[in-house]
Amino acid sequence: MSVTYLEAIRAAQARALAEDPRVFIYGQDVGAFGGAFKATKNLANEFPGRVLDAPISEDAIAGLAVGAAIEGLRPIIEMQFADFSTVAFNQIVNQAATLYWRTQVPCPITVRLPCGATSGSGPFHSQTMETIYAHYPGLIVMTPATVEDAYSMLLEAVAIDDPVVFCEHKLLYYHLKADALPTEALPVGKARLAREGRDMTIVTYSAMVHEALAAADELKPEGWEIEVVDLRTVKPLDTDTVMASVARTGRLLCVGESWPWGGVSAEVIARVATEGFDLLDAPPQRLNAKDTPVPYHPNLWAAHRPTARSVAAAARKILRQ
Amino acid sequence: MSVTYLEAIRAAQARALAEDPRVFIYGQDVGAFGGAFKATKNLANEFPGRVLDAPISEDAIAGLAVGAAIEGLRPIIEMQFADFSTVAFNQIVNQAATLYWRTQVPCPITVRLPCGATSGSGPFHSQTMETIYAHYPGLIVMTPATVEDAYSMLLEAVAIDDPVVFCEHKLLYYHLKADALPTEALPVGKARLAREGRDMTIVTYSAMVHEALAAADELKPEGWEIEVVDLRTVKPLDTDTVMASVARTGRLLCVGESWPWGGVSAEVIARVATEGFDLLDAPPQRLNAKDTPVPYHPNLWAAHRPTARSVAAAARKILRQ
Amino acid sequence: MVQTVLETGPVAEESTSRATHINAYRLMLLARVLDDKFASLYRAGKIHGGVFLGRGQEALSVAVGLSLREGDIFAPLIRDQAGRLAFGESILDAVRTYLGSSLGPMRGRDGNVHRGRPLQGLLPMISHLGAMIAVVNGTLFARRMKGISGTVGAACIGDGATSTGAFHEALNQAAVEKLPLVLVLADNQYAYSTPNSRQFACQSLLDRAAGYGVAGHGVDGTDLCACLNTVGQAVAQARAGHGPQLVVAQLLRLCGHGEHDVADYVDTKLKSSPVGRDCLKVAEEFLRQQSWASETDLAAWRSEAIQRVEEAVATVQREPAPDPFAEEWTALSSRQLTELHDEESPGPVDI
Amino acid sequence: MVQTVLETGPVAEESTSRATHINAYRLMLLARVLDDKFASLYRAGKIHGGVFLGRGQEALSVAVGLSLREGDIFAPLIRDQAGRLAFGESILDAVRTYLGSSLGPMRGRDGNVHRGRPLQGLLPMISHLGAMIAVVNGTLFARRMKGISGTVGAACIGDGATSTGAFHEALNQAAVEKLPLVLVLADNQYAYSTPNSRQFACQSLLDRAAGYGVAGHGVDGTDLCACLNTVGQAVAQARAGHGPQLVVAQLLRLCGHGEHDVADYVDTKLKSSPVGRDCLKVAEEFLRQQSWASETDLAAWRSEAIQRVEEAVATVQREPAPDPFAEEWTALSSRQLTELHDEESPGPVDI
Ligand SMILES: Cc1ncc(C[n+]2csc(CCOP(=O)(O)OP(=O)(O)O)c2C)c(N)n1
Ligand SMILES: Cc1ncc(C[n+]2csc(CCOP(=O)(O)OP(=O)(O)O)c2C)c(N)n1
Ligand SMILES: [Mg+2]
Ligand SMILES: [Mg+2]
Repeated sequence: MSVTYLEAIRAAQARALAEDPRVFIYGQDVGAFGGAFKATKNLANEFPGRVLDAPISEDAIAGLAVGAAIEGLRPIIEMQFADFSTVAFNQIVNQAATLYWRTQVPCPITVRLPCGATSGSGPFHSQTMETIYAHYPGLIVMTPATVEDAYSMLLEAVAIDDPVVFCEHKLLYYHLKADALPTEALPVGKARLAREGRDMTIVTYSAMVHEALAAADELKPEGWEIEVVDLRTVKPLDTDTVMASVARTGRLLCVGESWPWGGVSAEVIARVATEGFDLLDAPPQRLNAKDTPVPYHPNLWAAHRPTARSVAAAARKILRQ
Repeated sequence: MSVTYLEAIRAAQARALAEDPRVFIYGQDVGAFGGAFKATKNLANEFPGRVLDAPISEDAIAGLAVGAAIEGLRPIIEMQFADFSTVAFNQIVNQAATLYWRTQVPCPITVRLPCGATSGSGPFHSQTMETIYAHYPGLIVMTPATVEDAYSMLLEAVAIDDPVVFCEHKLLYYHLKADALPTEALPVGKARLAREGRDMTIVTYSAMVHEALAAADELKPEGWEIEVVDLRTVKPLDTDTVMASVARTGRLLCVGESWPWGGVSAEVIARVATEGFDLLDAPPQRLNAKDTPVPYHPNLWAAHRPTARSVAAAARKILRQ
Repeated sequence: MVQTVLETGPVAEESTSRATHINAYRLMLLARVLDDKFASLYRAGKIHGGVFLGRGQEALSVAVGLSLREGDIFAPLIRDQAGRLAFGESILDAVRTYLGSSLGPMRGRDGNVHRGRPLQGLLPMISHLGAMIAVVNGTLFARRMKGISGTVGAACIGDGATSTGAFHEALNQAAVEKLPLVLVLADNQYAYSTPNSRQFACQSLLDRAAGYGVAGHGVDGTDLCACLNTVGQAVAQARAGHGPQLVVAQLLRLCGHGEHDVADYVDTKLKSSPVGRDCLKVAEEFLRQQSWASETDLAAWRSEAIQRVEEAVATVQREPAPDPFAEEWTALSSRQLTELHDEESPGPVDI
Repeated sequence: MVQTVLETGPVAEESTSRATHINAYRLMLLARVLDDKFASLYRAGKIHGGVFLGRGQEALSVAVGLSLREGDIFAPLIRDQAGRLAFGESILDAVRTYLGSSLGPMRGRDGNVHRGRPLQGLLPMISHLGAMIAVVNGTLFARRMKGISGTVGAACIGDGATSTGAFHEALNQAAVEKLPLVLVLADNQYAYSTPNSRQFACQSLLDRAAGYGVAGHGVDGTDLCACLNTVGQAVAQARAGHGPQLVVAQLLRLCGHGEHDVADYVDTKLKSSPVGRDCLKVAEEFLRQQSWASETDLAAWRSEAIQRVEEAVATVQREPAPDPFAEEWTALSSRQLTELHDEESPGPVDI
């Protein structure tokens, strides 16, 4: 049996619904239809009355989730594409994210965001939004890169008493497979050593983990052993694991799929530069998507995002220093 | 004669209206009433039909501005508080910011955001949003710190063919005064050396420039000469000026009023660490607001944001290394 | 004694009765006195930030609070001092929030009208207009999912806020889900300085009800009797399972947008028209006409209200302000996931 | 020859005439043939991303395009191939955008239905539903400010998109400003898989008009005559200065949401009901009944349409794809304000 990233997300939701009567799912087309990506396939059937279609009202979807959370439920809301969460933005960053701090009443909602660029999707069906949400106090931002993490972190997202923005990467939905669902997981907020190496650390997350791993493969015949840190959650960000890795390798490249200004890669480099300056044997570098909207055409798209190739090229520059 | 930061903003708008028939102003209560902060006082009178009250519809306000820009006009839209731009977010980041890239038709709109914390304003009337907007391709983000810049940069914002998010700081509105309106200005995108010094560089912007300058005063009797760089625009960010200053001082502190995760200070440190690593004689540091919503009570508020005192304290730590 | 507790219960069937009226009037009076006190504290520089009053809107507001019962949900807006008191919010909660006392429900973190107790059904507004309605929907949705029936959720809103996307999405959502939402719209003719003519183009905001497929109720917001009746009926309809109810009241804000605002933009013709009547005076006159209250009663109620407010203020003024050093600087309930920053951070690592 | 240029002009007064009908029918047919071609290219794996068809909605859509004239504004949505052609968009613009040709109006940067030419009044939609309406408002607002009168702006929208806050804010804004906006609402009974019953609770979306204070027009969206008449009238009203017009058409999407979608959720009863009629067949039948077209005409028109589409596709398939190395990677028109990043950055500074 093998399970895809998307199936893991579905399975996590099924399990959450089965084990916790407080859980429900609300979002456009998530009911009988099973969601635009089929992440809720059959769930409406299996859990009658607990998987509901919403109007095209992202603001109200998020607002309703907060109200339900106040009443002790554990809503999972699906945005059809992460890009559309811009119209739910206010309820997420100002209503959900501030509730606990203002009132001591927790706000355990999970906002599922199908994120990230895929070929042919264009400027409005490709965005990653982890940078935006991570900036706000009161939110946890998860960016699972593996099937196992998609499963276990989504379960954790539902269990956490704070609002979680769960960034699923659409490029991984169908292609990424694991043998089975995991039975254990790293704690929330812990990064994962996706690959060990002594020459350089690549810190990354979500789909870019796979580009980084491929880059590491590419660099191996050249004699370089690259360590890859998968952040898993970008807020909180596991500075300790990053720092420990940089302490071993002395070199750092941060790779993010989001736009360059102020992204995860800026945050990681700022942390290492401020807290681990002396660990660095060479200037840290970062690699991001280009600072334009995400292009539609595959040629442009492939050049817009970091790829194994551009990651390897950036890594070589650092390694040569 | 003296002129306040707020009067400068009003004067810039008056001049833009007078000199360019394509300019108009649209926003809640900006008409006869002159705006919540009186930034458009008398303008509706002076320029009949060109300063219009809008319904409480931030999304439609921004959308209308884009349409008018397509038709060749130069709208200035006022959000009553920056915080409320969250409900115009989609039109700003997805409609305005992508128009030129998608269609080659420029989108010369100016979005005025009364930003920043003031005592007693609380979580929803205090936010700075430069980090959020600067992350998106296609936007210019201005953060004037002086009366002169408030004036000249707003005029430039209107003149620029791209959408400009103009972050005015409410704390400076009434208190900050200059002798006269400026007759010349630095080019857009150029940072300003607000104070020269040899021992350390503080990079900052908006209201925090004044905290940094006060901190520099405080450190002077201790024998330290602190250089203060006022970024003026945070996107584009004038890396050259920052780098040149760090080259002189070897030490860097970045101060921002926004939340710590991924703010301007992370971006600045990431740039210096990646491009100017060897310039640094000590680890760079940053200082931001705390990672919670902005508190209402003055006691909490004063502790939440960086102040001259906390800037000086952070600077001392770096100077001692 | 003026009731400010939850037991007040529904009033539809007895809305013209003496006891209900007197109770409602005294709550309105208390709200007015409390508001006036905030205004004078503001003028004295004792309040940080703005002060927002409900003057002229107490009849409508009190009717909402009194029509709800324990276990119901209430999302008041900036002019709902009367409704809050009627719903059971204590004077102390109000004063503590305005003065930033660390003992208040918002502990100095949020202020003025941004207060509530979510677990008691009193939702603390965020400033973004329209944003609370969907939250009320969510509480009602949750109640239904938990098998609890009979809950009503009331959300208050102004004319200006009807122009927000949030208002529209949430009212439509409530209609689709047939939730027991009572949306109480105080059409006070202005949104800050903006008159209705620049806010909407329909004849009356009541014309919106049909477009959502919800019941609509119009009412003279200056008339306590009418408000008690109409809001009471709307609440009863919602409670009986007839879906969302939209109540549109006509009235005038008899104060500035906030106490900083002299409101000279308000049309003088409106002030002297029926919507410009002071609902408190109208209610008082009605009590007189019905001989339900003597001048002595009225005077006594007023002094009692003043006394309660003064006591509360005096108490709160002795209470501790929040202490930034004792403050837990985290926005997360999951403490272990809080990140350290800046001065708290461990600083450069030595190896 | 089928007209796909802007000179087509307004049709209200002659909407039942032979020439108008034939022109409209041939545009519908062309749109259908073009859509079918996109569908087959999609199945052949020749198109990146999704394909969205207007099947079943051509009558309404063409009526919009034909009712507008040069200088008007048009913001089509995903099912408006017919309206686009009628408004004057070339087949090449459509094909180039779907195939990502660098010669298309979007130069491969954006794709499929996300295309337009703003300076010719054809606004390129962003995906966020409802977001284009306010942009149309802005263009109309600008025209008025510039002293240009007589412009109409049409925005198309689906039933599902009426639930967005953006829809509400923009329609209200147009009403307050009394803009010549024609909002054409294709109620095709579903938003993706979501039926109307989960989208709104009013009887008909036409019930919304009164709430905004705008004129409302209902129409059978499967009937070309009715669409030409009603949309033509609405446009004429807007042009005459009577403010925003809301047209609500009843019809059914005769395809999946996109070509990836088999749409087995569509109620079979609806398919066999009057809203399920294929407007193209209805229009064809009408032409036959009126003896305005012979079988030979119909066949000839179809082959001409096919030929034009095939030619365009063949042309575009030979065109260059965008070249990432030649691409100017900046989102700013102010080139000098573009920032360099990553690999383009100068790298560590040596001093
Ligand atoms: C989304 C949003 N935009 C702007 C504001 C600023 N604002 C606060 S109250 C107000 C006027 C509200 O008018 P109305 O809804 O009629 O209520 P009233 O004050 O008349 O009771 C405005 C514009 C806000 N709070 N939220
Ligand atoms: C704000 C927003 N949310 C979600 C989507 C995803 N989406 C695209 S089309 C669609 C359904 C639209 O339905 P409707 O408006 O009825 O138009 P139709 O497809 O039926 O023509 C959805 C949900 C979107 N584009 N924008
Ligand atoms: Mg009002
Ligand atoms: Mg539809």
